[in-house]
Amino acid sequence: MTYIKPKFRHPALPKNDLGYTKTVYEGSLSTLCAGCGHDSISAAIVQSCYELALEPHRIAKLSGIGCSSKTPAYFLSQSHGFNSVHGRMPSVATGASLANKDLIYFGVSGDGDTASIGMGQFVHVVRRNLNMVYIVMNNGCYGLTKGQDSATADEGSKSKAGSVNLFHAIDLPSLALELGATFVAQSFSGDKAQLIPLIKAAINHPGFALINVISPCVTFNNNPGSTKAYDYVREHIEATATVDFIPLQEEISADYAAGSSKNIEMHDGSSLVLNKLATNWNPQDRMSAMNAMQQAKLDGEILTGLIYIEPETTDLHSLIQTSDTPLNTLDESLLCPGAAALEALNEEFR
Amino acid sequence: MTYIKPKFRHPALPKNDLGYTKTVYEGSLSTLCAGCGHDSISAAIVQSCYELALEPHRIAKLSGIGCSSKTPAYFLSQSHGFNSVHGRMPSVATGASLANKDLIYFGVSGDGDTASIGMGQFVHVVRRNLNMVYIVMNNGCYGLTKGQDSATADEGSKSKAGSVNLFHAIDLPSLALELGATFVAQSFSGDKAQLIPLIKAAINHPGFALINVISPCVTFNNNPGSTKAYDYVREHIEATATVDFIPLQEEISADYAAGSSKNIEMHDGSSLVLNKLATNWNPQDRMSAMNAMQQAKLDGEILTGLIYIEPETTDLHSLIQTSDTPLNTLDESLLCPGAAALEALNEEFR
Amino acid sequence: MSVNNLINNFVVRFANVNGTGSASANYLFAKAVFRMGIFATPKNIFPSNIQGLPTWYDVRVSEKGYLGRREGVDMMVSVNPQSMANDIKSVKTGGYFLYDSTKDLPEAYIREDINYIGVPLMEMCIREYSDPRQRQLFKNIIYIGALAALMNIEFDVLEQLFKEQFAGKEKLIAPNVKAVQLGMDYIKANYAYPLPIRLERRNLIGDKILIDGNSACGLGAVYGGATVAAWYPITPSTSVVEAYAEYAKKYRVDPKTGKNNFAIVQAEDELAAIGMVIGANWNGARSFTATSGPGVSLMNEFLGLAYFAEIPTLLIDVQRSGPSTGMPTRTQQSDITLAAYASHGDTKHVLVFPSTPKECFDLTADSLDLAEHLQTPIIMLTDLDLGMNDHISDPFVWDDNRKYNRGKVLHAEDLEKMSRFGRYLDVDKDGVTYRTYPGTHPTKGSFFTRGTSRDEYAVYTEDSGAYVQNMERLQLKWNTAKKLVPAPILYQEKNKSKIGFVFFGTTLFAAEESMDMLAENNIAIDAIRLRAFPFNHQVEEFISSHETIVVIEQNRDAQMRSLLINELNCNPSKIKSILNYDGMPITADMIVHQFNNL
Amino acid sequence: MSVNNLINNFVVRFANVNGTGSASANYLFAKAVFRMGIFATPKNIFPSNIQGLPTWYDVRVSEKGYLGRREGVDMMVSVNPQSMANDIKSVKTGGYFLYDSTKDLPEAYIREDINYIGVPLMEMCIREYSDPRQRQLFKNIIYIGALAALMNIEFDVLEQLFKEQFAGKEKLIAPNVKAVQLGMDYIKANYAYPLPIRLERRNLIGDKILIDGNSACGLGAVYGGATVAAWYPITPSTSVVEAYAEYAKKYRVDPKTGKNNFAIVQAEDELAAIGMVIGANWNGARSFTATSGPGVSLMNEFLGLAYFAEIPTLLIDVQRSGPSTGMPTRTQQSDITLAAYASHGDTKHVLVFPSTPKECFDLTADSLDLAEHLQTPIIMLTDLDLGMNDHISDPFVWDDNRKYNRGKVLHAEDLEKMSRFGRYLDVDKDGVTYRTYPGTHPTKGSFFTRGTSRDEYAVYTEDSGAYVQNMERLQLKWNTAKKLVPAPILYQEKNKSKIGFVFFGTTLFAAEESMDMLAENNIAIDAIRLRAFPFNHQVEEFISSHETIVVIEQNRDAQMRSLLINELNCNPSKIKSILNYDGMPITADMIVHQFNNL
Ligand SMILES: Cc1ncc(C[n+]2csc(CCOP(=O)(O)OP(=O)(O)O)c2C)c(N)n1
Ligand SMILES: Cc1ncc(C[n+]2csc(CCOP(=O)(O)OP(=O)(O)O)c2C)c(N)n1
Ligand code: SF4
Ligand code: SF4
Ligand SMILES: [Mg+2]
Ligand SMILES: [Mg+2]
Repeated sequence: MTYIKPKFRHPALPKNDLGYTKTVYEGSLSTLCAGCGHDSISAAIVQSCYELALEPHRIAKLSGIGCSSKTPAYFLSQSHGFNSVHGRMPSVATGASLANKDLIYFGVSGDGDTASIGMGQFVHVVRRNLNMVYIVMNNGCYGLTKGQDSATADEGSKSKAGSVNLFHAIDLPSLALELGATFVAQSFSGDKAQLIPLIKAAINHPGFALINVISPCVTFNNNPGSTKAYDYVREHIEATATVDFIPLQEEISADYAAGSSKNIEMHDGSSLVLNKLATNWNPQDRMSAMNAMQQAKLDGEILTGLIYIEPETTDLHSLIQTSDTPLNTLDESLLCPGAAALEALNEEFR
Repeated sequence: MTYIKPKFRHPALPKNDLGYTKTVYEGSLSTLCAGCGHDSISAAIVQSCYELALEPHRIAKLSGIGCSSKTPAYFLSQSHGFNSVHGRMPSVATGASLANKDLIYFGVSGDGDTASIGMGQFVHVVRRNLNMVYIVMNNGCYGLTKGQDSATADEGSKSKAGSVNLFHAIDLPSLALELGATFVAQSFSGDKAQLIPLIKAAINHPGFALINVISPCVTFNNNPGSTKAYDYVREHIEATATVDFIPLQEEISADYAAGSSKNIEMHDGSSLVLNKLATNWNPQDRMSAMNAMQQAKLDGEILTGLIYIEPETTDLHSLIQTSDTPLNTLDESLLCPGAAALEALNEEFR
Repeated sequence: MSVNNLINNFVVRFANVNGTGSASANYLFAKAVFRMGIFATPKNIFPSNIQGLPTWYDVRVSEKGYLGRREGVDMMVSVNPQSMANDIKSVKTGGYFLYDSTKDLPEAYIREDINYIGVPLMEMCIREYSDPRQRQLFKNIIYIGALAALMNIEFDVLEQLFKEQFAGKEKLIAPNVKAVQLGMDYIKANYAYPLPIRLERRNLIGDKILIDGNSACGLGAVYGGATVAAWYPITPSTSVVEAYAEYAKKYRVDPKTGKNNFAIVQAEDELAAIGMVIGANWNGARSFTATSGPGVSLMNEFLGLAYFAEIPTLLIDVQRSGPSTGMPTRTQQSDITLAAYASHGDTKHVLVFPSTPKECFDLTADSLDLAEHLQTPIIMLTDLDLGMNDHISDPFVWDDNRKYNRGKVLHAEDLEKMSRFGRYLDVDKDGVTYRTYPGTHPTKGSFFTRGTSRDEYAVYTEDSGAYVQNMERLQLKWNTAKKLVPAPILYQEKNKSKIGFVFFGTTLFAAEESMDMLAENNIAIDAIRLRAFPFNHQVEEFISSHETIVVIEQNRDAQMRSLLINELNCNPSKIKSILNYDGMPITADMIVHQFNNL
Repeated sequence: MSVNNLINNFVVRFANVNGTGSASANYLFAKAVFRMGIFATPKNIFPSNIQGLPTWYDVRVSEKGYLGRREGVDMMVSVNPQSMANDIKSVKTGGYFLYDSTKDLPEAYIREDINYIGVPLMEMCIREYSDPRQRQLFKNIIYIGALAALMNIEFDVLEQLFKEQFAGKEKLIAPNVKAVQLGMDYIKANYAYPLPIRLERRNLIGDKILIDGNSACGLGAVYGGATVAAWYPITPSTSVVEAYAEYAKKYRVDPKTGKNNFAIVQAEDELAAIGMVIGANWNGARSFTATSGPGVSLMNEFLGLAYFAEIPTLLIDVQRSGPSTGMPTRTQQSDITLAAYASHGDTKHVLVFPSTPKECFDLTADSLDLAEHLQTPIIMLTDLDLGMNDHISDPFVWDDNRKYNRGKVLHAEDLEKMSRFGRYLDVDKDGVTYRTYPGTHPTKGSFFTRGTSRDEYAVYTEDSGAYVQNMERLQLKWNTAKKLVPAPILYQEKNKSKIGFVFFGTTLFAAEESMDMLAENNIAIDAIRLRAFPFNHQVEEFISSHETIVVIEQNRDAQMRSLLINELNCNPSKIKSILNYDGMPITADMIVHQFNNL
């Protein structure tokens, strides 16, 4: 359990344009493991909404099932939340959006939730260009069910149980690009400096906005090959054969300049290389975006930043031309054709 | 109902290396509409297996649900077939393959079956590089449920019911490339000269082989904008409001040289442009393959041919190192550890 | 056969090949009978493919108003060589066999006990039309013409039907009329006409309408205020959403902006469809989906979520013959057990059973109210027979004063007055708690919806007590539902019999007829038609007040009987079953026959 | 409390925070009791997260051999400040409360009627260990040491357990032993010991083993010859396939080639998992999957296919508390209705209910036979309590002469002799027909498997008669199944009572104990433990030969009771229910209490 909010607030906390302090945007205490990347992302969501001075009750937050999918309880407690079923958040979000186009929709998912059981719905919500922010808290594993490999796990990486992942990793941003997504970004949970602006941009994007956030699972993403993790305590835990002891960890943060690469050391001593898109990157060219993603993969790097955006985009509501008034506010007077029309219809069936 | 085999056979029909005539590779009478592209693909499968002189009983044919998924009944009647449930053929094929690595697996699916309800399983069967031939009989619509748009329908195209498709078309070969597929091909149902060699190559590929075959639905893929279709009879049918009259149609065939483009006129008078890869195309470069697909899309063309192949590839069985003997042939002697081992195990739990 | 019995009292069967345009021609016949003021019940028996396989179309004509299927063909119109051998067998002794005499009938097809009427349909078409497609199309209209002469269909009625059908395309009227005349002329020139079995104009229909159940459901959803429809195509439910779309486009487009006061999404599969419905309802829009058995199976997990998280959901299941893909173009009532208890854990769902198009309309609209009132899934079980066949039905009515019952929803004003909002607090002690829509109030009323156990304030908990309390409240809500669901219809309450029939859905037609047949043999039967699950007190009383109960249903496993026994704790030994599950609608003869063998 | 009652007869509860390594320490306690020849029943009560929430671990010690959960804590080991206030409340009067006295207990936590034992765990750890992770880890071992002194756990037993646990990592032994000694020494120095509630070595265990049900299922699948496992992770079933993997790696790797005589695939979801299982079984490999409620819901459509297309399938459902995500780390028996009738249309599935690890082992292997014999899905319903908790069980046995029953499969030689093979021809008139594996014979034996209606030769048909014949044959197969499924276990057949208990699965432990308790009050009860659905003639006879039947189950809706009434047509009025569904295993006290209130 980590505390993403301190227990005591100073009365003179800064306020945003709405007059709200950041506290208003926070949620309940997180029950995730100490140091879990997901908590950092929650904090970034809180910060983004606070800075944008969004009315919290005009936001709806939806998720599937998993450690990541629990996070909507840990931010924006003044927003309605919906922790649905595993892998099916996109459909629930689609229905919710259809009912009321005027709210802001945050979808939170995990890599298991999105790339395995949820793959079908993910592909189709991209295709429909639903106006929502879709955040994948991507840790390459199934945290909540104790560390199995997910479909985004790197080929050749080892799970806590020691088995080597044999399969090609699914690259969600590249996939989204191929599917015609209109906003594709990637970031790292510990890089608030990058993540917060991306979340804000995603909120402002009038269509589907994917942010794939690499978010280390401190508990299960241990690489047993790494020396650092292979200590006394580790052996102890292994011998008892219960994944029951989880040493306290610190959040990993990453601060580095645009246009540069950074080697991030993980809790287990393994590392990954982040490569931040340069400030002159043109995110409006899908083909170069796709090529850059492929190239980074070949170079063993993870490209971060706003990879692609189509700023003028037609979202689902515009495509199917729903009324400007949210559907959930219409009443009998607009919805029911009435008795006279019905009698005319009866006549057609005589 | 079309007859893909003539009723009478000459006794001196040519035989293949196994001594079988082509008849041996045929199936029952097709119950598809006259002129349906799917029947042409069935015929190409028959021809390929005959020419390769495959033992028909060493082939297993699996499918989902749809007009396309019915076709396994119309070819290879000496092979076991499995018409499973809608969109889930890949998992059934995976299980079947795990049980017996020594058969050849043909999976047949439709665009609805694969790109809508089956998207999740499609992505994951590609990822596992299951050794199978996966043929999508792609007609851009749901034939069997009377012509709704599928997810591969072109943006802006009209369904029989007259509604315009609003969404980005899913491009299955490009998607497969992105997912790391090791054999990706595209063809047209009426182009036997191209299709048969592709099917043969797919059979010989030791991993997952996708062939996306554009296969016109003569009944529901009518473009009401086209003048040819807009005749007297059409009006008659529209007025009666039942999709019940289906004029007899001829199969559309397409014969054109490698490296050239061809405009194919469809039954309704609309057309599509096929572009056959040149003979010097290097199909072993994934990045150029992806770029070529993107480019063709921009040019409004459909690239046909063997787009990509990774000839030396590691299929699922090799990845998970199953025994060389098919699992379904192993008996107690190899599978059961026996009483002594069990008693030793009991001891571990005391 | 008495002469009386031959007028307005017979079954015509058309044996065709699908994809040849026959269904609309055959419908013309049924509609003409209806227009002549006589009851007509068409049943389209079609294969699960698109073109080239045998298809049949029955029209039962009944002066007495029986709307069920009846076996035994009085007039067979046979234009399909594939099925002809069997088609000939199904004609009743003394019946008629109309066929295309362009080619001679094989010897083997000759029966001594029936009458043959040859019309050289193909020959006439080839002579009269040059376009091969017209030749095929008008063949069907010519045999309707032949029937017009043989059976006294009023020519004006047919002509009028063409006029209506081709309004705006007037040039199509004449050729159709001509085809009818060709058929009539041929009969008049070659046969004695009219036949003893024939039509005579009556005035039995009144203001009734002829419509299929799926259209009625779609229209009911428009009237009932559904704004979001999400679906995935599947026979036989597809036309529910198609009808919704048609009527929504007609009545729900804002004339000023041209924008839609509705949203329809063809989902990628049934899991997504129901997910969207749940999302929309959660967010305060009335929403529904329609599917058939395979779709319901796929929706199981989400149905459990909607039950437990208490989200209004309307699912219309147009049942077909299972299990698995089964016979996708045949009817059955066999999803009852699945629907009643769908999903893992202790779940129960409210079911609604319409019997007629009018009930499809009414109960769809009512179920939208009920779902919001009870905050739970309502599964409406109709079937292929009701959904896809045209039925004579009472006309639809709507009370313009009717207000939608949106259930217990708190708005900003309400929240303003409250101290603490508890999403699952049973304030009214009926098991139904108050909800809020997202976006209602800046600081009050937000809550977290989840499929996990939670306390009265929607906070996650693994506390056993809180869990049990919640499950008990859901049970209390179930009892509340009993008072709110559509009440059953009771028959013959006065002269109480010891035997009680129980039926529901499309069994209505055959069951009513069978009761008349039994009454003719002086067997009086009481009956109840179920319209919902859970069963209300009337059902309970009916069961307990009869010595023998006979549950009539269209499935193998007597699924409704099980529900009755389970939920009402009644003694199975007194509850008998009459079952038909061959994919064809049950008939009165079947019921009487099985009853006599009970 | 009599003195006798205090020896080897108590409940210890450990209250910890998860992720602190407590479960393995607490297990050590249970295993030590077991090694001292005394019955111990551990229950791990863990939250649905990974780290930082309250978790409890109960160990019931029972000289009499009662293996059910018992409420009322005699010794609370409380090291979690989050839950301490409540933990104190759950101690029985006269019981003990062991806590970390590094900090003083707040006043409010003091009860007069219980005994407090403070051990400065944290302080000792800080003193003895420098690495903060070791400090946390050894805190747990120290309290085990304290218990060793307080309750007379034999030091040698603990030492031996460490030796076994750290075999190959010997350097870890000494620090663990030291931690135990620290705890013992502290008690010896500060408290009177041993306590009146304590252990005394016995010889009650014999050759029994201590193992969890999921491991037993995994091992049973290896012994039963399953070669293909496809699964998707979900609590509490994950360890079934993990165990299968472990044992398969141990026993099934070809020593020559290093290749695997098994295949395990982590599927993308449960639909894919069961699809793979069906594909593998269709192709002649024994295959299974394991999941929990949400997975079973998702598998509905495929289960219907397997039923109708008649494909052997083994599904192990380790039940947890539903509906929906419910309480994922709590137990229940609430997927019975769903499993019995999963999927749309008329479907019924064979269910198997193990009660002990030995039965998990046996019935998994047997079900692989049964599935192939019957060519239908077998759903094994175990639960979180059985699957994830360690249980004392009879040892596993295997007869080396046992041959797998592969069912009715025709091989090339058989086909050679036949004229025409009919996949669905009921040759033996038992409803079970012959199949062939793909690839068997060049020209004979191929057939087309489908979820649609087909004739006896597996050819597609929409013929009503063929459909009905097939459905009736499936019903005949169902009757055949009754003779083949695991028979129930009967209790106390001689002195027949008027009252019969019916129970199954993990209710066994509490039910047996409750019968003893009732017997002490001179209430004799007959009983039957169900092990399968459909019910065989013994179940039928048992029900009919008792005036009152009491079905004891762990769900809200009395799901097994419904199955009994439905399938046996017995009168509901004589069938009572005893239910517990709060997520915790049912206890004997609950049963007796509810029985007295019936
Ligand atoms: C239908 C279903 N299957 C399986 C599960 C079990 N389950 C819960 S979370 C989870 C995986 C979560 O992985 P991911 O989405 O990556 O989230 P993380 O915990 O890693 O953040 C699984 C398999 C479930 N809840 N529902
Ligand atoms: C679970 C489920 N949902 C819906 C259907 C209805 N259905 C049958 S075929 C089909 C679509 C077929 O489209 P496609 O795969 O493109 O095949 P085509 O007929 O176009 O060849 C649908 C939706 C079904 N059989 N099962
Ligand atoms: S298990 Fe991993 S993903 Fe889950 S909360 Fe812990 S660190 Fe985060
Ligand atoms: S409906 Fe279309 S896809 Fe189906 S058989 Fe006819 S032409 Fe082919
Ligand atoms: Mg994850
Ligand atoms: Mg298609």
